[in-house]
Amino acid sequence: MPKDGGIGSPTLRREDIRFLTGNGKYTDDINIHGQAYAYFVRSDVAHGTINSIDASAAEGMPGVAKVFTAKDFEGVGGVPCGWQVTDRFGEAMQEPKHPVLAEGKVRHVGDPIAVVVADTLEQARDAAEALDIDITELEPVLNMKDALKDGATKVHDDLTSNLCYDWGFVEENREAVDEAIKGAHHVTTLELTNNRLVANPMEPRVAVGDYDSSNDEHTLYTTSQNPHVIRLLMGAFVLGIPEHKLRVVAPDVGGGFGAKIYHYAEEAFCTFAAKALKRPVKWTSSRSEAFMSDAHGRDHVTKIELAMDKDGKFLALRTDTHANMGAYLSTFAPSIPTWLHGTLMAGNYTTPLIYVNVKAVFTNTVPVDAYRGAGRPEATFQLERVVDKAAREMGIDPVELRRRNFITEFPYATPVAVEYDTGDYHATMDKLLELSDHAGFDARAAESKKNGKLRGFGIAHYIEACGIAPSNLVGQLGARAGLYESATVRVNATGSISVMTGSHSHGQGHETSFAQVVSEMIGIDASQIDIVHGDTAKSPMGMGTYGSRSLAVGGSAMVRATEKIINKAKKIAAHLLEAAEGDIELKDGAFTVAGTDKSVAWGDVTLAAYVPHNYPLEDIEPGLEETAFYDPANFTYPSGAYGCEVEVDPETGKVTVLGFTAADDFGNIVNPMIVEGQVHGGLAQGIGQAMIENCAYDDQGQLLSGSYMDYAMPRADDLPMFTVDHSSVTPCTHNPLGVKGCGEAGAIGSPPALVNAVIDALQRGGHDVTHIDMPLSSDRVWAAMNS
Amino acid sequence: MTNVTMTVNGKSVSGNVEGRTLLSSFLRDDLRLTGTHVGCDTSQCGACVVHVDGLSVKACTMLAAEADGAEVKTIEGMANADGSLSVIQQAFQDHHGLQCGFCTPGMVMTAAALLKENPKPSETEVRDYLEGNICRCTGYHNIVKAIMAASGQDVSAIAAE
Amino acid sequence: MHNFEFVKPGTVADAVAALKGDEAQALGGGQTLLPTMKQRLAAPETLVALSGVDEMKGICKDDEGRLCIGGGTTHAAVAADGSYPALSAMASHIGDPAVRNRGTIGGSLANNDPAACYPSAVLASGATVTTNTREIAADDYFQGMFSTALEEGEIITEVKFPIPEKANYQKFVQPASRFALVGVFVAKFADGVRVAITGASEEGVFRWTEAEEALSANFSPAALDSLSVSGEGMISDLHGTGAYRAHLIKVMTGRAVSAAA
Amino acid sequence: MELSDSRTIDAPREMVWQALLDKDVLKNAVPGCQEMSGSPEEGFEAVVVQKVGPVKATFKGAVTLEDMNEPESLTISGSGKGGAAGFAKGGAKVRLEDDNGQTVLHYDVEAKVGGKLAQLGSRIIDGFAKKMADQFFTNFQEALEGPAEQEPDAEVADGAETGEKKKGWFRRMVSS
Repeated sequence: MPKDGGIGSPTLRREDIRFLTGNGKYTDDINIHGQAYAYFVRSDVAHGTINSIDASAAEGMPGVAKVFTAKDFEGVGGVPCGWQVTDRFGEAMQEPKHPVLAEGKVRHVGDPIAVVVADTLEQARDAAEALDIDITELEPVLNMKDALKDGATKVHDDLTSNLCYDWGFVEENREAVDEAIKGAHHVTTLELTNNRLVANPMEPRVAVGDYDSSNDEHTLYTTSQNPHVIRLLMGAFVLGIPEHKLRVVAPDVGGGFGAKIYHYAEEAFCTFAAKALKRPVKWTSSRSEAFMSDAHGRDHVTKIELAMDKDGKFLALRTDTHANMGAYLSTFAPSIPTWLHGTLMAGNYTTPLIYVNVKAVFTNTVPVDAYRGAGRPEATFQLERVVDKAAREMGIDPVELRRRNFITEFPYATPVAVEYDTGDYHATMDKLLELSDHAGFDARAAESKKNGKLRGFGIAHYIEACGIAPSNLVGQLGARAGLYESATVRVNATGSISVMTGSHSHGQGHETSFAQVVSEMIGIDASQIDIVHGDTAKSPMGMGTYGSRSLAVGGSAMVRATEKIINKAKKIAAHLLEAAEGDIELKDGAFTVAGTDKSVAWGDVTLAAYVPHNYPLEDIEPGLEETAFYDPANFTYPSGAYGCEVEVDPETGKVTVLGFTAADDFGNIVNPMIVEGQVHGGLAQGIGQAMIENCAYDDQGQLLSGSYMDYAMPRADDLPMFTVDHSSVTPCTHNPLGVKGCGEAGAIGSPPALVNAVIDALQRGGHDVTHIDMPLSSDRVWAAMNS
Repeated sequence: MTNVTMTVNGKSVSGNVEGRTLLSSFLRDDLRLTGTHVGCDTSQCGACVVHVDGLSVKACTMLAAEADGAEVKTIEGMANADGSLSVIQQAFQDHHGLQCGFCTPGMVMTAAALLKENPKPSETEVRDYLEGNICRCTGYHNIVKAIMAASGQDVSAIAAE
Repeated sequence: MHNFEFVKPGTVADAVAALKGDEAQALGGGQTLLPTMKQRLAAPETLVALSGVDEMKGICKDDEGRLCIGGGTTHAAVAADGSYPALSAMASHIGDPAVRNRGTIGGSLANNDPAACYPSAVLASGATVTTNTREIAADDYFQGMFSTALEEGEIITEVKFPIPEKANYQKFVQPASRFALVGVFVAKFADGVRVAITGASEEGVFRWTEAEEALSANFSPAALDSLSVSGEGMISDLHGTGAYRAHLIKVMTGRAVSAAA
Repeated sequence: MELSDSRTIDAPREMVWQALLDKDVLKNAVPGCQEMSGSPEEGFEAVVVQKVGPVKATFKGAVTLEDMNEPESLTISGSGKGGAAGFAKGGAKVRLEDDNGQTVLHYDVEAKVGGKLAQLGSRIIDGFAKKMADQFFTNFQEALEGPAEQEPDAEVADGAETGEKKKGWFRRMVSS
């Protein structure tokens, strides 16, 4: 049993108290005296030329401070992209400018054209209606394959085509893969779409810009997963503000799921306008605005081919993917279909030859970027769907086919450039079959049949690369920044501790779990430890929270900083105890001389550090504060087996999820309660994607699913109770905590499991249906059954 | 501008509002009770649920003027008199029924309304009652569990843990 | 939203008078109107709240045994009533609990959203819509998507429902909005069966007369076997084609008949 | 939304053609049209108020007549900006066939909306557009023939105006 409050204990979350009493401080709760309100006027056409903007009537309306257009941003940089992809011919990707406000052309519904700033939001909206904007509509570019045809309308006139890049991975394997597929005993082919999604954190984005002219200091309060990254991108690339004059604060943030990683135009705007107007400027997104201005997720169209020998041994895998970038490159967009997708195509299997081709395409739609899982769900979905289809075609049980091809020896170098350090895929599969009562499924299916329903069971096994960091690796892969994490541990004189981390918590409970780690290491009560995050003025440089990296990278930095603290404290203790430093042991918050009962309490040591009357000043500086930057050697590789049991109503096509079991290997666990919560949330998003969520445009590029009236969010009655397990543990070999990350797993493993389950149900019901594109909404399932 | 007077969390308050002022704006902007959140504009997400005269309503879809003379309760008024968490709030913490916390005020207010109507709801009844409250973080598992626990039911048999 | 003058009369007469002004609009529970106004898709100059009109609230039975529901009665109150079980069951699944505490029967009927639940109950029950000036039979009241027989400024004060021998409402929900993708209300009276469909047609709520004839002769799901509904004129959107909606009409009608009590 | 239909109008083809170019006929035919100015050659400017359920939007825009092939075919297109609501645009390809002194009017209508109307109202756009198209050609027909017998047009708001223009006002006007 873990000790109460230490690593492994399901400690209740300390942040809950403020959230449960209405005392959370979210960005929209921040109001600065004298603030003005910004209202963004956005394009309602997908593609068009801006002929003129007449703001004269609007400028004169009550309360209006100023109407901003692209003209006001001459000399200001575009919103930058943080990742460069080199195509398969060695050329750099095409990278269009992404202006803060549209320059000359609008390129998606929602593209900001002008901003009205006024004393109240309603005044700004009134004036916005008085703007006279003349736009000539152009043919929109929507279908990715059409967009690449010769003579297609271009989204960006200054680029040579709508192709961002044509990426091959691993290019050297291309011919060998083609040969292997040609000569194989059997090839299973599947064409599928990974549907476009909207992340929809429940808190819409907000930005409040403030400017202090007395010392030329800017402050931006924003709903961000990584305030330091925003400071870097906005300060250095957009507005030209040196970092020491720019503070970015991300206070309580109401969920992110990827959509709050990126630097957005609205953040740059509010920061810029606050200085221009010499008053604070606030922008709060409405939900309908969020649908057309938050980066979207997924949107891949793929053809995948899996070649096997007669025993079902995987010989080669080839994929051809079109990935939608939208109208501009969002911060990490180019990396999603490439390095976060292509590198995962081996999955859990020993397939020796893999070739991944990805064509990233510009279209007149909202930019697409990482959404929970980012690239890895797309990889897992294709692979686990094609494996399932292959099992049916080969007449091999889907569990058995997977087992025949599992990687069993570690470390394992895949043919797609990554090395899995640990894992035990049979163990998670065993756990899944046990917990989901797989053996009893046939009896349950028979029972459903009696009631006129079709029951199905679907399995998926996933692998993901988490702990997004290794700077030398991601640098080779095109990242324009290092992705280490930092932590400062500041021990106060009386022994309490503030840990400043560059990770950000927006639901993940870092304030609790990070404190558990430090508490365990030092042996003092967790209530003595505060975790401080989300403010560039308080924490050292940080890279933020995404890619399930917080504990594996940010937590490791904190461990390293705490180790430095302990080392120094031991020196002080050795002095106080008049013992050799090597003899000092730290246990339960006290320093003891090994083999004696001589001891000094943590608080006495920390006091000595700050009240150095009896202190080896010649050997050590006073004070007890240490910073560490941690850059891991590799990604971490969580994996797991997921099982979904569904019932299909053959009369209506309605799918009901009866049960969902997740058996994960996350390595070591710091707080199992939080880990389970992360999996639950991921499952809901994955099930949502597979069953009801869909971001849809019409043939004019109008956003049809632009509110909760048409974008189906999973509700409580759409979901069952989940069964989750994380008892299969193969600790990560290269970080001090042995942790792997758990934030995205649920969203990665669940879509293929659900689709496999529905296909299973339909086939058991005698329907010759081999694939349905997500979401498996009632009408689509019914249509598939009746086609 | 109209003058409105109402009792909010037991205290009488009044203010001048425009016709169009929503109850959610009055609470957040005038009274600085920012625990009531606004997460959508189509009355679907439920982050803004408060109680008006004992009934749950979406504060973003009710005019402040319509609440004139009413008894309003918000998340800020849900803790016990001594400041400790109420049974429902405590159950949310105990069962990890919240993550980012943004939907949480609405969830707690809806849960309170449910338990008043139906002191021992089944899992299905809880899920049905939460139809107008969207959570993007928890997958609802632990919210449902928390509400059932708050009703005094034994939730130890519910999967996971 | 645009600003407006807010008035809250205490009587039907005062409300009618207040609605005489230019661009005046009645406000029931506001569960549709307020979100619309927030989007600036409507901008009345005067909003006449009906919530203060007590004479429009409440539920009782008249001499003919009809259930009389005041136009300002909330969905929650109808759900709790129970004297017309199928109607209460239907009301208990409109929107969500918070919406049901504000939304009113009069507001829903005046709006006549093509996917709203209430119109199907009113039409299938052969209810009478009473306004400040007249009584309108259900068959005359609904005039296509969002269109009704109401004149400008006319207020629904009461709806009178004959209580059928058996009735049931089946709603197949649109997964996002939770409105009816297809909703079917079946009501069996001594002199025949009425079937009203919501959610499906571009014309709004309608009676499925073939099913009514078949079910009047034989009130069982089997009576529908030989019938089919055409997808022509049915709503086709992200959530279902016209053909799918047409198919659901038959399935849901059968289920409503099976469940009718 | 796309819709193809035809209707037989009890008037000679030349008169129907003339009516299609007439500003007042167009004004009366376009549902909710409040103002119409301009000419067939230069194009028309129009103000149209549309109400769908709780939504009420005023569209300001242009109506143009193109591809004119007298007296056989033309394209009527219109587009309007509805402020916060977004925009609407539509067109009808009209073909006139002579049928023993009557005229068969064939039309292929296309309608599109953008902005909030599309974002929030996708489920009702098609149905509404069809209704508008139908109403346009019904109003047009009535301008030539007088109102259909069965039911009075509930949508015509101004009583006085309709009184004057009863019984195929355009036909009477051009024949007098």
